[in-house]
Amino acid sequence: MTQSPVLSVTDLVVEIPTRRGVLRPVDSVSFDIAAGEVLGVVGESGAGKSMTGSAVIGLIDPPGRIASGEVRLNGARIDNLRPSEMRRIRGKRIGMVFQDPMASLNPLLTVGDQLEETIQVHLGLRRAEARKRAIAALEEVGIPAADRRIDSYPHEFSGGMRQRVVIALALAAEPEMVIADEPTTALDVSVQAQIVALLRRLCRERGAAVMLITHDMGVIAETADRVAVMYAGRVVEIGPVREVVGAPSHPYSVGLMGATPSTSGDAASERLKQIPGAMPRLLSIPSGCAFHPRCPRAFDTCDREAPPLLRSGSSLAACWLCSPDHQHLVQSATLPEAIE
Amino acid sequence: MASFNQRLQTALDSDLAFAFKRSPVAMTATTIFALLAIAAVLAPLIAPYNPFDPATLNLMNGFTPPMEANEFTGQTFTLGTDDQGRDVLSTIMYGLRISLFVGVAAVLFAAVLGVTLGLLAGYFGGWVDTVVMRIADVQITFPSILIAMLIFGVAKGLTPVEARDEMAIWVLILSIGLSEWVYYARTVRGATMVEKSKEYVAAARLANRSPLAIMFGHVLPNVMGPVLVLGTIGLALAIIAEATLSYLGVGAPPTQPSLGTLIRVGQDYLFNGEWWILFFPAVTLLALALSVNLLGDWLRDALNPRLR
Amino acid sequence: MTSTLTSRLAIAALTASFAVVTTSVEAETLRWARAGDSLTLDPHAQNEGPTHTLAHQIYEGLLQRDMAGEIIPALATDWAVTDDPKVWRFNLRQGVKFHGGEEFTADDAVFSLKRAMKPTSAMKELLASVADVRKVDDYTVDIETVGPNPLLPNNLTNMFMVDEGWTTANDAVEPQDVANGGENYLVRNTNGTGAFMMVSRAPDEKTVLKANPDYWGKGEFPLEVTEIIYTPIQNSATRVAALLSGEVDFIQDVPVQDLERADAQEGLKVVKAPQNRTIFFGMNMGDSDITADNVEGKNPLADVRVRKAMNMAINREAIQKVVMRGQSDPTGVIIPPFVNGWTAELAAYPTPDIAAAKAMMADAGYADGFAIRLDCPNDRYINDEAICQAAVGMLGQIGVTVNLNAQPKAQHFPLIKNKETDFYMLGWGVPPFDSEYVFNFLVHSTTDKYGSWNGTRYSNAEIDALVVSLATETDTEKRNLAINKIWETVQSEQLYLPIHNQILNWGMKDNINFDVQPEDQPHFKFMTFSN
Amino acid sequence: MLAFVIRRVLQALGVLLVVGFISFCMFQFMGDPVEGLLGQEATEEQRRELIERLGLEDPIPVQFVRFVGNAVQGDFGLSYRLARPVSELILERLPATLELAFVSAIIAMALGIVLGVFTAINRSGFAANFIMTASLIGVSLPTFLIGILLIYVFSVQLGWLPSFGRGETVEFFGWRSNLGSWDGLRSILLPAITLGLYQMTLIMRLVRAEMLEVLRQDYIRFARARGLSERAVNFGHALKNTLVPVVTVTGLQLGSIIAFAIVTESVFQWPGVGFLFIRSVEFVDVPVMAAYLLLIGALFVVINLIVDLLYFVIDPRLRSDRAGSH
Repeated sequence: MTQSPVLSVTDLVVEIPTRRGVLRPVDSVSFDIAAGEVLGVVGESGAGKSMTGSAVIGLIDPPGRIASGEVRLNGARIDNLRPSEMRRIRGKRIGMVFQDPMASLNPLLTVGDQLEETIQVHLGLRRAEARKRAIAALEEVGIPAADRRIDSYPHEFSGGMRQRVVIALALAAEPEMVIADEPTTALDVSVQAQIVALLRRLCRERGAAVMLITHDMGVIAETADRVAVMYAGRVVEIGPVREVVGAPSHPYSVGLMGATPSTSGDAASERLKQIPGAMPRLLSIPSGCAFHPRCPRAFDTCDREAPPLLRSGSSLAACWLCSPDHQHLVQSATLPEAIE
Repeated sequence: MASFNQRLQTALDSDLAFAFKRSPVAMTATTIFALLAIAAVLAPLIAPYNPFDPATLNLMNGFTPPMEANEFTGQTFTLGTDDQGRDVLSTIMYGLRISLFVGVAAVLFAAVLGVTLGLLAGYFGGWVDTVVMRIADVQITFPSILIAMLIFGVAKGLTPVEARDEMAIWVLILSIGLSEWVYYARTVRGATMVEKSKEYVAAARLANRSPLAIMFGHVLPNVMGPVLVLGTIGLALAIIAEATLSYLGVGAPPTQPSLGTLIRVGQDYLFNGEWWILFFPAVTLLALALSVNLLGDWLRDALNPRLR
Repeated sequence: MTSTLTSRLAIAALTASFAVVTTSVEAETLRWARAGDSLTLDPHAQNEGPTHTLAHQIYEGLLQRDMAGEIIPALATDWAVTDDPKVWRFNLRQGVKFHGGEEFTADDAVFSLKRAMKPTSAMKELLASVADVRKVDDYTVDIETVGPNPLLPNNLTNMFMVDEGWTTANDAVEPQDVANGGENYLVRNTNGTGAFMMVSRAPDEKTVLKANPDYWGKGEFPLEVTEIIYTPIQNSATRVAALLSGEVDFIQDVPVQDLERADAQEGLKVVKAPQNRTIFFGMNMGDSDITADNVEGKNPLADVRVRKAMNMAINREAIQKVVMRGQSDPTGVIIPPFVNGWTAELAAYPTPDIAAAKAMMADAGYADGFAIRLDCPNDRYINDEAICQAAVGMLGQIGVTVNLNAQPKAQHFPLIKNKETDFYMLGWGVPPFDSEYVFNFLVHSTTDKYGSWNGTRYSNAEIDALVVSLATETDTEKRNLAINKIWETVQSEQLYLPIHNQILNWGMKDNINFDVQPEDQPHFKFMTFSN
Repeated sequence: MLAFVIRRVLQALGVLLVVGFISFCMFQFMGDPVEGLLGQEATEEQRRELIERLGLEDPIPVQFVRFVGNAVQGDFGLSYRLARPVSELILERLPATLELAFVSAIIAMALGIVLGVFTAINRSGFAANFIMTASLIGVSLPTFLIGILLIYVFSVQLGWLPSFGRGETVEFFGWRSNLGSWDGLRSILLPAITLGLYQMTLIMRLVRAEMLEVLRQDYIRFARARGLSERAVNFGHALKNTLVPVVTVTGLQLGSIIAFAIVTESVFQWPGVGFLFIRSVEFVDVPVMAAYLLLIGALFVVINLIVDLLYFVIDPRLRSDRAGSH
């Protein structure tokens, strides 16, 4: 990829100070997303996917904060902007779609109110024009009779329709970048595919970069161009979708993919059955590679030193197994034990 | 859902105790409340005088300012004396006793009545629920002060004059308690209806446990958290209600004054410079109600998992 | 803190006195407050102090009491008993006009007196001795009584004159039927001959009066007040606050504890005078057993030694000093000094002597004392409840454990009238200034006509006969001897435990010259201002 | 919706009947109106006559049926004390109480909502914590004490505001109002603050709690994610969603504002119905007391009804749900 990325995240660290110590839900995360590209971010709950998304759009709830690293939007840093500047970016240059369409819409305001308000804020249009624009936005996301439905309240829409409204809202100001945080999880299986397709189509058409956060490998397989796998706040593997899904390098990715039927996401409960144990709590992240207590192929180095992202085919994986000299590592690591 | 005991245990182990140690407000409030409670409970032992024994009073000591010698008798009182020559400090301690006793007893009465009715209404539903909740609706139509005045009036009409002084305290408890039970009943009823549909209740029912055993053994522990918070805040409300009723002259008798009675008396002397008769009881009442309110407030936040 | 407070006070006082200076230049508006409001404007419908106070500003009687309590002419210029000792003749003032312009004549006087004698009138008891009222000519009226009644004028001071034509035209010949919730035109409309006329009135809230430009008494009375704004303020703390903050100019009942403050405040003063009212305790000494005590089968109060011991235990001076702040006149008899029959001897009271009192108790067989309930009003007399509380402590010292039952007057008084209390507080005023009035109500045994307020159950046929004889005894000396004899019995039997005579106080702006009227009846036409 | 309203009205009538019976019964036990009416010097005969005329010797059920029958026609009889129709007395004084309640409700709501939103938004700030703690003082101080202290400071010491009464009133279409003159406005200030303080702290705490709850909602995050300004988020979105429970509680509190006016009105000598009630209790003026309790009951029922209807206005979900299910 030669063109400069729309979004570039480098060594991002998010910290939450609590009375029992500082938590790091996001730890040294780096990735790029190019225009028109869809990056899927996968992982179990609590892996730091959503927090990464929140960090990008600058919506981390206090006392959480970005401790270090950079977030660049088309080359310009946005992680250190003042709140008012950041607000002008949100919605205008970065749109966001949340998991639950019912909870994402204010139940007391009509769909039109919420659309018009967003359009007016970002595009500085007068009310009448904003309304036209809002109707157009609704039509674009496939709401029938949009000119009538615009005055309806959220509860008068079905779940899928609501999520279309949410997408219309996120895209209303034609952002360069869209973060979709589990956009299909709360929906019926029957409409999940439609929504994902809609999102992908609209972003393609506008050339927007998409960060698609999900734990549904089926959605990733169908939609994403590249995939980042997160575990305990870190990116453990990132690469083209075919490679990460088809031939994962990191043992965690292997387990994640193996647990997921390739086409549908309705077996979420089954996932990771192959990997014993659960994700560590943020307070007690194991030393070295955070995955090593669960890793079937862990060896001594793993609990001492955290692996950097290492090349593995066209992907990068944070696993000592990908180190060209991992055989050597295994041996040298066992040596001291032997001496003892 | 974990049972209340477990939850309380966990809470005491970690969050509640931790939050308590970390909250200067909660610590201060508890300290103040404890001091006032001790002063009240031990009043007969530690109070300098017994203000409830009229024969020991010397009227000539009346209106002695704090820490000043009385012009007729030469006696000195830490917080001065009231219009009858009663030592204000002792009177406050004894008054505190009445205020606290009425408050705690009224809360207990309201809680027991409200929890029982709420459990019954929530568990059995149907006409029991309808009757209890309609009574609650009518009851809540009247602000507690009016209900209390109403009960007081009726009780006053029904009891012989001789028994009124002894009755007054119980009537206060009854009237304040009766005006507050609705809140417990509504909370418990709602929680009970939720609990009732859970598996463990169904299991207990299948095991042929009696409804009473199920209600008190299984459902009750799970609704104790909100009841505890209601009770604490209710205690402050009851103390203020008692003071207001006594202030309006339908509460504790003047020969056995509660804090509200003392303030009613003291108000008459506010403009002429005899401030201590109003000031000390008012500050004590404020400290008592405030410390209980602060505790209740803190407890509500601490027991609310979402705010943790 | 203190200094700023003082300076603020000084500023407040300055502005207050400044306000006085500016207002007293021409129109004198008097802002007047007291605890209660007038109950009705119908001048014959209520026999009650505050009602009469307002009525006195608007209406007048044939005669009136001045600010010193002396009877002076009003709508009658002079009066005397005629040759027939049962007939009093009143010569009426000529050229007097009602506020509506009607002239006051003998017809109005006859009509008014007859109206005051109608069944719905509250004033009819005062005219019970009247057999007939006759017009002699346009300005002369005769009143004939059943027997000779030397005290008739005393009963006419609150007997107001209304215009016959106006009253009849407005269909209000019968006074307002208060008991039956009646209503008539006079309840909210006035048409008197008095120095002030009604401008507006909201009961319990505010009443505005203005000077009557055609008042007959110009030149006879100062008439400096041109407008009266009357606001009842029941809460005593609020009432004092209103005076202290300069929102009112004159209040009728300053709580005793605030007298000093009000008096000391720049621009304010308090004037005092003994009131025609005595406060005392009554005891059921007539019944053989009583319910309010803890003694079975006996009535401790029936023993005169117990009553004397209780009398001796009461420290009247302590009550005066502490409870009343000096604003009372301790006494040993239940009438104030201006009442005919009072003597210094009667009014003497024992010095408290706990040891002697205890000895008398032991003598009577109550060495260990007894318990009894004391019924007490809490909204009627000055510091009534505090006096009762003080008595509880004092009686406690001789072993009498007193259970205090203080309640509003509406609940307290029926206990006395229904003979449901054995130990109670009562205050008694004597509007006719004669002991007979007291005996009729408080000493004579309870019968249909007499003793309705005698809660002692005392019954002595000899005394009863003496009391009855007073009404028709025209020989003053013989009458006074009888009065004296009755008092001697009352005192030796210790029928009552007298405490004190109340002292009235009025708080007002410094520049007001106004004496306290012994019946607590301010007549504002007498008020003057100095600058 | 019509069925809903009818059901509520029927319920309300039931409540009122019960309330009427209670208020009527209660005063059967209190005091003796005869003494208050006749005064100390009345004769036995007068007393007997009066008892008969007032119907005080009839059995209680008979008296009650008579009472209800008259009440339905708006006739609560005549006040024993003032000898005037009770309905007239109440109508005369109701504006003063309603106006006081209205002004204190406005003060309580305006300050309560502003402070509630402030403390919710600046949840951990020093000022917010201070206000929260101070608000507890407001809840812990009895109303009568607040009134006395306000009079002491602002009337007696500073001399800024009147300590009693309504001051100058202006009449608008037969409604005597304090809001038409400077003097009237000054007069209503202290009593309204006294009466409103407790409600203000309640509303403030409620708004804060609800607001914190709402601010956790996804649609607030989404509104932020759409780049709306903090003001638009806090007031346009969060506050509106906070209002539903606030309206309920405020509505219900209005009833208790009017009831607590008894204490405030007697401290400030405010000539309203509460003051009338207290004076009536002293004189055992049964018709006025009974009518007053019924009035409070009726007011509460009406307020409840209005609150229910307000729900429909505020919350669109209810509108369609109700329309659908009834």
